[in-house]
Amino acid sequence: MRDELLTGAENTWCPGCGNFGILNAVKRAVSALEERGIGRDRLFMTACIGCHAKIFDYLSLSGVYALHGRSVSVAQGVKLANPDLKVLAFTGDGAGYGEGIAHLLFAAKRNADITVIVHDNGVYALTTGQRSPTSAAGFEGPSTPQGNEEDPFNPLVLMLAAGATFVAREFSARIDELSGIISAAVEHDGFSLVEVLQPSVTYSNTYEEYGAAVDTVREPAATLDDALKLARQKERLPSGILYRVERPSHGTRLYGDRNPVAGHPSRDKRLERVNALVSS
Amino acid sequence: MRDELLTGAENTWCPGCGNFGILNAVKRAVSALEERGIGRDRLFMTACIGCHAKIFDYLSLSGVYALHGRSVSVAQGVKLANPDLKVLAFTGDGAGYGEGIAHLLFAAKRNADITVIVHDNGVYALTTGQRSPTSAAGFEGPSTPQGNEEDPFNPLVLMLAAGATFVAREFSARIDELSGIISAAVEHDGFSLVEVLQPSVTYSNTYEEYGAAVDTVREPAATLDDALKLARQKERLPSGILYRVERPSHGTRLYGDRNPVAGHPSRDKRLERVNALVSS
Amino acid sequence: MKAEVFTYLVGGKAGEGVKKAGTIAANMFSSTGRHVFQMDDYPSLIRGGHNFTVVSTSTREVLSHYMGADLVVALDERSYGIHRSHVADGGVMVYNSDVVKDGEGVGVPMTTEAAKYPDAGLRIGVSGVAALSAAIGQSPAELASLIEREYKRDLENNIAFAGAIHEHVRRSVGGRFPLTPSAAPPGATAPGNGGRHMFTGNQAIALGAAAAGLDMYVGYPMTPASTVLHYLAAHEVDLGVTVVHPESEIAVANMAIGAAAAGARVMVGTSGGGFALMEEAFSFAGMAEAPLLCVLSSRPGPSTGVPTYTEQADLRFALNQGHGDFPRLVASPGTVQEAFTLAAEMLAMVWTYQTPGILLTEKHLSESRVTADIDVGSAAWAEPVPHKGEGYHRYRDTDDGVSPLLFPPSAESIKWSSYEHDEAGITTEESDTIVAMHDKRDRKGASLKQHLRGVRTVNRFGDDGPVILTYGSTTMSVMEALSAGGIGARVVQPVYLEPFPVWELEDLRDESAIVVEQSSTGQFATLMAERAGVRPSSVITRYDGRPFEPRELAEAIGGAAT
Amino acid sequence: MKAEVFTYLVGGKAGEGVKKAGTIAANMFSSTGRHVFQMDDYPSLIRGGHNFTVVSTSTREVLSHYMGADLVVALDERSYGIHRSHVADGGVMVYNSDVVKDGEGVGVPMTTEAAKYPDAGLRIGVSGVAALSAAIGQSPAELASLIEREYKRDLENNIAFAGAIHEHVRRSVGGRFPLTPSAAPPGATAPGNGGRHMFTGNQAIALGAAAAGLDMYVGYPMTPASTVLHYLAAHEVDLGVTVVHPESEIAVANMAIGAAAAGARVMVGTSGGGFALMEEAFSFAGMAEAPLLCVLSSRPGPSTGVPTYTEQADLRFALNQGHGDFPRLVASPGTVQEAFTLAAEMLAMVWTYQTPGILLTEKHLSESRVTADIDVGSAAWAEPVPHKGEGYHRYRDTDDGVSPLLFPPSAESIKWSSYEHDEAGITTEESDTIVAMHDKRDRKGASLKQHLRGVRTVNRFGDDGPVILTYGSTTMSVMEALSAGGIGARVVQPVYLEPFPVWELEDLRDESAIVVEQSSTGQFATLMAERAGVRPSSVITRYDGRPFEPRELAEAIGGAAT
Ligand SMILES: Cc1ncc(C[n+]2csc(CCOP(=O)(O)OP(=O)(O)O)c2C)c(N)n1
Ligand SMILES: Cc1ncc(C[n+]2csc(CCOP(=O)(O)OP(=O)(O)O)c2C)c(N)n1
Ligand code: SF4
Ligand code: SF4
Ligand SMILES: [Mg+2]
Ligand SMILES: [Mg+2]
Repeated sequence: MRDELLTGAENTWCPGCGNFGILNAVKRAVSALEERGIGRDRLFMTACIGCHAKIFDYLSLSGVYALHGRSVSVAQGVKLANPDLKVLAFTGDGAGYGEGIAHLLFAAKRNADITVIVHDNGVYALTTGQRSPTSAAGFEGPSTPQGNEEDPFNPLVLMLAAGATFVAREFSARIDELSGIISAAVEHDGFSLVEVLQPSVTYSNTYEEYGAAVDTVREPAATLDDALKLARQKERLPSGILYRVERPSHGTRLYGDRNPVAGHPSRDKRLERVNALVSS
Repeated sequence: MRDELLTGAENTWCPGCGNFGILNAVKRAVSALEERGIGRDRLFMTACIGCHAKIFDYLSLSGVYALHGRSVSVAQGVKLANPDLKVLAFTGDGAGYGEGIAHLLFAAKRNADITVIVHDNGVYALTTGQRSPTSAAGFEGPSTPQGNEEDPFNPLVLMLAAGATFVAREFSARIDELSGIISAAVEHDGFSLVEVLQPSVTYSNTYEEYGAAVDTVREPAATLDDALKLARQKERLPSGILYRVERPSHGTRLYGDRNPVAGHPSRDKRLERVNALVSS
Repeated sequence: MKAEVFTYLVGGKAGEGVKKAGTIAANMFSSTGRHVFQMDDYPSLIRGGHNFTVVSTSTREVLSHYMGADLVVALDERSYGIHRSHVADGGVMVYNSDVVKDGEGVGVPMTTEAAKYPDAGLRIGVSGVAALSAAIGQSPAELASLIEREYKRDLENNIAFAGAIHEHVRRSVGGRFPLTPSAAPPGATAPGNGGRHMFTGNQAIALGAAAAGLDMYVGYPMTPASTVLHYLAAHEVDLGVTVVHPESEIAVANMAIGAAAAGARVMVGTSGGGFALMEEAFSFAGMAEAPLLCVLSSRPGPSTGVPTYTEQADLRFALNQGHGDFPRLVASPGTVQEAFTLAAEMLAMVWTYQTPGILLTEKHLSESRVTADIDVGSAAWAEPVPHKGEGYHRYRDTDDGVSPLLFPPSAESIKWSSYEHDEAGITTEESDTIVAMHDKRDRKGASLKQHLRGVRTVNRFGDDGPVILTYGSTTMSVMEALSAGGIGARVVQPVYLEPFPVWELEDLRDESAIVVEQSSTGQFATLMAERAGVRPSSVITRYDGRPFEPRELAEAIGGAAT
Repeated sequence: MKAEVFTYLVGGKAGEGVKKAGTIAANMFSSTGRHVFQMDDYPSLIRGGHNFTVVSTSTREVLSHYMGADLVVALDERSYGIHRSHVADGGVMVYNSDVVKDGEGVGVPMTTEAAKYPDAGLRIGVSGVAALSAAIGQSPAELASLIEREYKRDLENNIAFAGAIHEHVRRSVGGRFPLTPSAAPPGATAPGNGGRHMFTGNQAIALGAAAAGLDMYVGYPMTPASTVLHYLAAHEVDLGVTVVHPESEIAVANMAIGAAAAGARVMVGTSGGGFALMEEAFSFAGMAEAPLLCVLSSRPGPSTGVPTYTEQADLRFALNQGHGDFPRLVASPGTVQEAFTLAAEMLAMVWTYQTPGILLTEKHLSESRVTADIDVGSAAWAEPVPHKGEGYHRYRDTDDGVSPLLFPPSAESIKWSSYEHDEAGITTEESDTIVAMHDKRDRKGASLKQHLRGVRTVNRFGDDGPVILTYGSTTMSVMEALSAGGIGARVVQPVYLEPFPVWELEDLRDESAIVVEQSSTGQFATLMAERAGVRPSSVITRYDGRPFEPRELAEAIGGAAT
């Protein structure tokens, strides 16, 4: 039976790649959202460039396959143009925390109502394994054969520092938990970040490590202080929704309940307004 | 008597601008550093574009007047090329925390041994007063005549989150304190950020506000947690060196004690090495 | 020739209200139905330095300011020194005698007068208006009512101060320059009583795009494009256009592509350095077939250059943005009216052909303020080819290369991509599909070119005399120079530059022509030689950041023509 | 003609060691002094899909792979299907009979044999080498010693597995393709016993820049430029070149400008999308007069395009980067040898003339691996004009436009700027200074052009027959096509493209010529028509991401020539 949520395009992820878990979790989240009244016609996805981004070709959702590091910007443009859509931006640790980190920080700052899913495998996988912003110090990739000379970012701390109103972490192998987080993130009214610990079997096979270190967090932290502490834990990896708070989202603050696309004026209407301004 | 540290170029800052305080503090810091054996011939400055950046034309130091948002990148290139130099990157809140924020975060992450001085006036001054990443919500500028719809960044928290090893804040009117901080920042072996609260008399005259809210911090916070707390205070503005910690700097981790420029090879020497590789 | 134009020049420090004085003067002239051209010259700083505004006005159309002014008002010493040489024959210099000793002209103790009231420094610009009022023969009462309209803050002191200056000037040159009102312009856009409206080029661009159905403007400040952002932000509510100012130009361009994919008519704007940052997204728009209209307003380059001045050295840059083969549209308006029409036309065209476009202009058009009759009803309307029926494929391979559009929410999946893709928008690396998609886009380019054949792509003025080639804002300078010098010439101004309208220029092949442009290397002359086969007999360039001065240019043209 | 070339093709899934097998084959050939050309065809994925490597070898110089292979080894079913048509007359297909039923050729149960050892999937590529070894008549012992050198990990199992495959193949086609060694090449760079060295284009570029004195390479990964970064990073210590991989291309370019200001010979590299992000810095380098050498290696565009394939559609992009008027250098090597020489020459030139340059190349040259005699001693050396004496001004206005350089630490202040500036590097908005500095930079451009007149800017091959114009890696395809087709022609290959060496091309004005390039719109043909006045009688393009195939190209050239 053809899977309606898949396009049928050949899947070229390495067998065992953590991206499969993410794909499955997203599919489940889409079904769950549909049950809760958010139809897939209103879902819109954007993706960067990288192994992670291939999810764009596989998932049968409308969207934009954007540039390396820019899915978060494209997603914000989509959302501002038509706030009726629910927008998911897929990105990688290289794309999202590297090339495009500014967009991520500002999306959090302005509480853009989009959901960002970061496939964090700690490596630039598609370009053959160079170190990424979340690679450990000492990581040996083709651009750092003598070992990564930088310490990794803690992306959760950065996102909290930037003002994110929904911050979660989950392991790609925990599909149930991950799909629950993704649907909650989509339903969150404002910016949501889902950091997914994603093993790259080829360049950074972290299944065991993550399996052993992940701790389920039942409730989001009550305060930002607590959230920062949770996020800064090093030995263990608290997973789940680490922080969630309500703040008016960007679109609402920018233009209230306007919908630029749905409210696109007739020509007459618009000319009337332009005329009024020109003749004033 | 001609001031040796000034070029003599006409100063076009508005009378009373906070940038004058920064200029004076830098001049004092340069003298102090000279007394401590760091001659001005080894100081190198880079600047972005903005009112703040005009300090480039006024200060008689070698340097690069770079692009809007890129002084921090240029500074890192200078430092990696010749680690004997002490590099100061001047930037604004628009340039540094906006257009170029990625470079700032990564410089902190990799502990690039440069000093970044941010003239934070909470506005894009030179381009006539648009809101900046540190403008308060509601700020009315020409791009947001109905009020800034975003909340401001807390740049200190962001920098701490990114891994900065030296984070300070000071008010441009407190020239003594500021010059002390700048010279300490230059002497710090690693990345240092000096956030300067700088009133723009034209667009955001905050002299009184800052004068009343600034609190001197005598000692840097003992832990990152404490530093984060200090930096997150809202009513008061703790000033001084808020956090300082030692970590090996980027250049050292990248190439030990190599100096690319000083170690520039003779042609013979280099051809020998290339030949060895070509014939291997 | 010259005599029919009256020119007013006011100079002082930034922050003293120089530009405001010029604007009020311009409004005064235009409200009587006169044609007006206002040019602001200012350095990149906020207070101090030296600013000046020149306003030229006539009962005929006037397409440039003149640097020979009938009335010069110098608010400070520097202005006196700089603008002494700008006093025309028979003209008058009114200067601040508190700071200039033994000046020539009419000395007025502006500082002393201003010091009688608080905030002396901010008030001094009012004297520019007061001096003008006296020189054109307005009564103190007329001046007072003008001040009432224009300087509302601290009104009484302003009226008193203005009155004092007026009295000083009136005594020596009162009524020296009486100005006749002009014929009333066509009704539609006329303000009040037979007056004319004034617009800057950037306002016209904003209005043109709005008239074509603009839903969203995304911009990051950069002179001289910033005022498109400011103008649309100021009129966000009354026009119903959403305005977004994000963190960088990269965010701008990528947000705009997202907005377009969601169905919003969108425009972005910046200057050279900012546009360079959008280049990756420009090529993305080429591949994704995103309708992305960019306003590129030039200032002297390279790099940060001279931010508040004018130049035309971004031509080859604009024509060749983005890696890879894809169709693109580049056009440059010659006047404020044309800026309006062209912005609308280009927005419509990028939506029909789903490809990126650049509206190339310069500080001189963007920021100059000119009387213009804007015919709102003539604007094009952006309306893409809609998808109908079943089985949607975003990149359907049609005969003309144009794939119908469908927008979310949608039951069918709509996939836009920066990768090479198949008709459904799924990534491909297959030889045949790559070729088919290249061919489709190239065919779309051919359709766009075909479409342009039905559009006015080249303006021609005059029917004999030497051929003069020019484009963009320099067109105004050339036209005014011809008036000023009484020179007959055939002016050819390509409005569209890519696709290059070679079909409109066949008659110029191997013809010799005078080229006038603002670039040190003669980029436009090279383009015309390479693409249209013209032989530039002489290339008149100016590249000091200042627009051409009509009489100087007339002389240069006269020299080149002989 | 063709018979003198032996071609080996091995295909399978990514991750199976296809490329490694091809590389080992190539090394085997080149070690006997034969000429070799190795082309890797792979999609943008890490495991699975379909990869293949073609290695053509001859006793004469060979400048392309051939798609008609004498020996094809298909490791999986897809490869069998795809490459059946690539078996040349008299050629042999060796396929994996475990996955292909009833195939034609020599079926070998590769999967079954591999399954006898752990990690079957990773080992299967070894059979490509084993099959070749048997087909060229190597003994099992020779194969074993080859495996020992090349597959060190899990050696014993590899030897056993390879031996089994060798035995299968030997039985039917053992020794079918004996290869004669070639004459020993000139001593200097010859490995071992009369062998030849192989380099990819990217290695040659890296080595050329290193030979010219490179101190620092700054890069962000992007196919097909990444291997410059990887190669220099791998040899950071032995070459003494610092390698930096920062957060983005914007950081790359701006760091590089900083490094140059501190005195480091620096180079950056990327592909189209990454280069677009450097464009603002490119113009900055133009204004600041920073020596910035950029390697731009093209893949099919626009935008993300087809990342691991080849195209030449970035030509107009490369020629016109950056807003404003400033001199720049653009050149494109035709062969691996030339890539070495040119990289050195360009690094030297950007340092002499203090302006940015682009070394334009394509995936086909960047990643193809070719036997090449690299004459290290012939490389240029980058040495700027040094400042001497007192009174340093960074932008001293000299006759040739070149200002002497001084580096920190320095008692004198050295100021580089992105703003328009005076000689000391201080920002200016003054009319005269703006003009003087424009003129200085333009004069420097003229000096650069004058310098190029003394450099070999255009290669010409052959002395009669039709004129063929080509450039970049397509030069190799054209030259090999002429060999393959036995066609006589006059090939003209501009190496330098900006400043455009029109002085070398005068004889082609109004001449008709066949143009061969890899762009759908014929960018190079347009350039040659516009700049050199050539009349392209026929433009042979290929734009499916694959390089030209020599025999197919020979046919197209033959067709065009008649
Ligand atoms: C501007 C630009 N620079 C570089 C690239 C090359 N590139 C493609 S994917 C990638 C890295 C992706 O890393 P990440 O986001 O972590 O994705 P992953 O492959 O690990 O899933 C890079 C550098 C590009 N496509 N565009
Ligand atoms: C790429 C680019 N975008 C925009 C600009 C225009 N610009 C010049 S200064 C500036 C804002 C500067 O703000 P900030 O850094 O806070 O400096 P300030 O003037 O407030 O000191 C902008 C947007 C530019 N020069 N380059
Ligand atoms: S390389 Fe890594 S991230 Fe990419 S598909 Fe393979 S396992 Fe997954
Ligand atoms: S505008 Fe503001 S920041 Fe700029 S010089 Fe004036 S007071 Fe200073
Ligand atoms: Mg990754
Ligand atoms: Mg600021």
